[in-house]
Amino acid sequence: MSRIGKIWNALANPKRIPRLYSLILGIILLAGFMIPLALNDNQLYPRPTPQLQISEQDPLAPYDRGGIPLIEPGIVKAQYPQFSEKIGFVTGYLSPIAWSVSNTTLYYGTSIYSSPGGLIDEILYYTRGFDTVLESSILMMAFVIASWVALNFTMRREE
Amino acid sequence: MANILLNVLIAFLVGSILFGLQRKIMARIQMRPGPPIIQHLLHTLKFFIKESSFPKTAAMPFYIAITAMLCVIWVAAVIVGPVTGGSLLLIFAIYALHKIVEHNAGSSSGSPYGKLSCVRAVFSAAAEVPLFAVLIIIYLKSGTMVISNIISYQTIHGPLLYSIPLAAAMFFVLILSKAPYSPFAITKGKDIVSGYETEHFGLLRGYLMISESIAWYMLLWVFLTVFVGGLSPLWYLAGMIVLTTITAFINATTPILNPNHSIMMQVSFAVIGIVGSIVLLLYI
Amino acid sequence: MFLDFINITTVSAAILLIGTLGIIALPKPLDKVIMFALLQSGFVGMIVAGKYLDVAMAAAIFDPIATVIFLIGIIKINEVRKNKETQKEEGNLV
Amino acid sequence: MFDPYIWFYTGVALVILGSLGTVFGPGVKDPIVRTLNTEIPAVGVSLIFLTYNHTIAILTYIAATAIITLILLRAIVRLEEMGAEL
Amino acid sequence: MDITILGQQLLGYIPLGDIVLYMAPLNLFMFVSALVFTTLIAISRTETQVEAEFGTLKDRGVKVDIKEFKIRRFLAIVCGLATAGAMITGDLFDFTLFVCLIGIVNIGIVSAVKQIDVLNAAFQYGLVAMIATLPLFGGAALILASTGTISLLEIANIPTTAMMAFGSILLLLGVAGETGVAPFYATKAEMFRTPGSPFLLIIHLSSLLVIVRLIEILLIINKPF
Amino acid sequence: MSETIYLLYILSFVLGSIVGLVLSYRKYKAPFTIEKIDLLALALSIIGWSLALNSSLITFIPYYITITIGLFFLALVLGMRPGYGTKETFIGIIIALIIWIIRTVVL
Amino acid sequence: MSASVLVPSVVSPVVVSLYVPAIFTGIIVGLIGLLAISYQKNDLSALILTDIVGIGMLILVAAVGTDLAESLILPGLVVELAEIMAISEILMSREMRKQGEKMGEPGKKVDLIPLPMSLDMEILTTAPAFMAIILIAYGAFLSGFTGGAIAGGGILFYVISKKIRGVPSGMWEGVAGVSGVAWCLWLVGFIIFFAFPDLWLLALFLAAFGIFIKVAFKAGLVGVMGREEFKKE
Repeated sequence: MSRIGKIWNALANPKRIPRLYSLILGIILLAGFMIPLALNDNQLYPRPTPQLQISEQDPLAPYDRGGIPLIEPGIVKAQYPQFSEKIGFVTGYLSPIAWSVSNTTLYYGTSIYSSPGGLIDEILYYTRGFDTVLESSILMMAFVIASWVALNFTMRREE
Repeated sequence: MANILLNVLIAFLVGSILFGLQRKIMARIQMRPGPPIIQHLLHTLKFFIKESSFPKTAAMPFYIAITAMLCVIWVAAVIVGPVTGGSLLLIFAIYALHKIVEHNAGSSSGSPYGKLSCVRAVFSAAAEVPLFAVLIIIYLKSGTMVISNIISYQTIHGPLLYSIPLAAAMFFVLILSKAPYSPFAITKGKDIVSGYETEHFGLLRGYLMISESIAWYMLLWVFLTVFVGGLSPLWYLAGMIVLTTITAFINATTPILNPNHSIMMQVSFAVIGIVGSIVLLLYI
Repeated sequence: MFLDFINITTVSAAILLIGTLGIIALPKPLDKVIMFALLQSGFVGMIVAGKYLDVAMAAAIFDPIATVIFLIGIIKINEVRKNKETQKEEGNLV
Repeated sequence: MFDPYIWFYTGVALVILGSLGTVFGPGVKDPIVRTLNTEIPAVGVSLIFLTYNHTIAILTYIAATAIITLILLRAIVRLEEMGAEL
Repeated sequence: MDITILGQQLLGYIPLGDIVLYMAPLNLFMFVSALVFTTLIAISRTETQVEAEFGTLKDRGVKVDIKEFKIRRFLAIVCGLATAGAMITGDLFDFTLFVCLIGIVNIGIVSAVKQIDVLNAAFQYGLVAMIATLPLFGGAALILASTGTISLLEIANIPTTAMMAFGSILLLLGVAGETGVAPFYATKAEMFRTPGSPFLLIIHLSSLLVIVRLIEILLIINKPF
Repeated sequence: MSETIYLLYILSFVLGSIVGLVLSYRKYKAPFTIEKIDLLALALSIIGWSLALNSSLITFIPYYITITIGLFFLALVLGMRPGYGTKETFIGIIIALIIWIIRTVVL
Repeated sequence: MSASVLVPSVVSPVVVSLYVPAIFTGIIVGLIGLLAISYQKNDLSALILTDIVGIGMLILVAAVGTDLAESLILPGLVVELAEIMAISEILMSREMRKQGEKMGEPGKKVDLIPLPMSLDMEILTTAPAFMAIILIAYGAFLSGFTGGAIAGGGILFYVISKKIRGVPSGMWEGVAGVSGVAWCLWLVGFIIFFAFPDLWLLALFLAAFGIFIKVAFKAGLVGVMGREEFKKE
């Protein structure tokens, strides 16, 4: 009993907790090798085979999802299209700079689609916009914490 | 509305009397005469005519609101449970809130005893794991989370007490940990005066005691409903008296444990219970 | 043919692996930074093989930045350690 | 169709070798060496992103790695400066 | 969408694109109580801890100073809102993000204090929270891979596979790590020794409510029949 | 409806206990010493327990009223100050049980 | 190009065939990191090793290989970055307090050895402005998270290599304030998206540039933090 008591007491030491946690997690991850894992190919927002678009010399590769800017929406397989009235319009939109870039070079698809409009914006700001609110809130909170600690405690100050 | 009021009143009165009964039985086991059964109820009522005073160090609106919250959530539990037969998960959510309120009633006063009780309450949050395990096991067995459906499941298949006895045992440990003077009642151990209630006087203490009585009644009610099935009120009363008597026997004969040990003991019970229940579910 | 295997992808892969082994095996931080540059160049080569020029560009710009950050850190930490050594020696002399 | 497999398995090799290096490699007692070693799995994971054509993720990850490195180095230098015993 | 989740009739839903916030009685109850507590915190003062001094018969009051009070109240309110959000979200990934936000804010609430032991506990808790991102997002990703969706309303109709069960176990561990429940509670209990009761409430509140909500999610993912 | 009745029972029990406590403090000044049986309490206890357990014997009053009255009386004795009323309660229970057995088993 | 090439109805078989190896890699990496942490005594090393664990998580998410997976990687990345930042600060704060207590002044600041920055690297005198301009311009073109991270990297690099010592607190507050305003802009963008879908273009630009400014400035402030000095007024 006293030995169990000692173990119980040791478990209450904060320094041991991350170690214990990672050990338990590691053991459970091992189960992943025994479970049949397979990718269900019927996914939301599927994308073409890797390198397919770029080898077909598509200037918008690898994020081309069709559509004509401001006229016709692109093709997007979202979960609830009925809740997103303008679905695909964001995907089909190219900002003027992006448009001119796409006409001059074949290999700048990533940049074109990172600039306003495009698939990632569709997902990040429209169909799954709430996620973006959260993730940038996480960043902001972490920054608030870090900068508060830094300004008040850890940074050297010249009074 | 009248129904709710009725049930709340019943819960309060029966809970108080059960607490009194528990004290009486414990006293008799320890060869003392003990207070009358009605004592706990009188105690509660007494606080409503005492003067209320507030410590200077308290965190102000919070300190008062927290007692009201405790009352409100247990009234809500009565509404979910006996009145409407709603979701079991909801009752457990209420129980989780109860833990939080209990812990912050302690810390908001600024008293060192309350603080210790608060830290211990956080410790004992670890003991809520069996609670959630119980929920999952019940769901796996009966396939529903709604109390009225669980009752009808039991009328067909017999009480769950026989098919998942380990889950019932885990739940009983939880009930035990809520009983005053139990080996797991570290938040209200006499080494920290009255735990989280130390700095609550008058009206506030009255509210705390009312909600504790309702909580005790509700816990027993949930145990009887979920593991034995729908009973007539008389049988509920009998079951509650039996459970209270058992806890009284345990409490009277065991010492209070050290906080770490109390938690780890509960967690160990939980591990045995969970593993055992899963084995039982798989092979029987 | 054997030569068929020599294209930008395989060469970059080879550079990457050499860089990896170098970073792991060499114990001195400054040597590691040099091997890190090798690793980065292999990485840029890989992206170029994928024909994503803009990504390669960004990677190429961030490569020196990461290196400089490492250099600053290493120089600073060396200085700190040296200072400590001298302080200790002074303490011994006193 | 051959390239993605090379990227992928190079990435896998880099990630695994790199993390092993970070954990057991020579001289990892020195935190700065350990931080340098974490760059290898970072490159490996970028290659895995490249296989799946997650190019925007690569761009972000490259930038984020630089920032993470800076943060870690700042912590290492500060702690060393203080002479902290961890 | 006329759906019952775990025998509860849906009272309504708020669609934000693919992320649908849904309100069943359980979710609504927890949402409201999280908001009530948040309001309480926003309007409360902090308590003064009284400690006995060594050597004399005097007492010493330990207070939260105003700068610390402001930042901690801000973080506590954010934590309360995040908890409220986690209660009604109908999207698995959204839930994990809320949990992450709660985790980081919890660390922040205690990081502003000055006791070394508390800081140590906060750091260790932070380590656990960081490690926990692996099972948290990994579990969600495994569920996404095996079902092709991360909307709980859809997952409720998909029969359970071993992979989903594995994913949900990882999810459980992830949430346990992020919110610091048993048996990883020790880091948290240490943090509770610092003054500032209303802010500590939210740490505890968020973890317990999130666990209840997680149980609901686990039951939605793993169907026994 | 049935819940109202149970509330009634509980209330009468509580009231009985309180009244019993107050009266017994008036009556006995010394704590826990008297060994002899209090005849009044004995009578009340027997009446109370018999009424509570055998309400169906009295047909001209609704059963819940008899039980309520019975509970009030038995609580009066049960709720007396510590040390008093125990023996009386036991005798009351035994007599009531005997009546109950005669009523249900024998007849 | 045909629509089926642009957006297929199912995930491509290449991705499906790579799924199991990818997941195994993720799990192995996670395992290595976790087991290393579990016997690691040094807190700082444990912090660095969590980076490896995070990489395992990224692989698990990326292996799904859809657009959704990619947009889920970004939060993962951000969370990692954010938590490392906050936790390393706490670690430093803890150690400083420990040192202060050792010197017998509980709660007071440690007197650190003043360190001259003796960095005479060529790259730090000529390159920063140029590189920062390129990165900020490119980041502005990209916008969004990615652009923010890239431009932020540029600002960070510029700030860290500047010669002036001691960052005035006014600048800090100013930059933080601008990023707060950007955050509001971007939230307004979201609300427009859901409330008035017809104005999606406006919403798109608000959201994209709001988040760009925010992320970029935050990352730039990390650079300020890296300079270690702070001039309090």
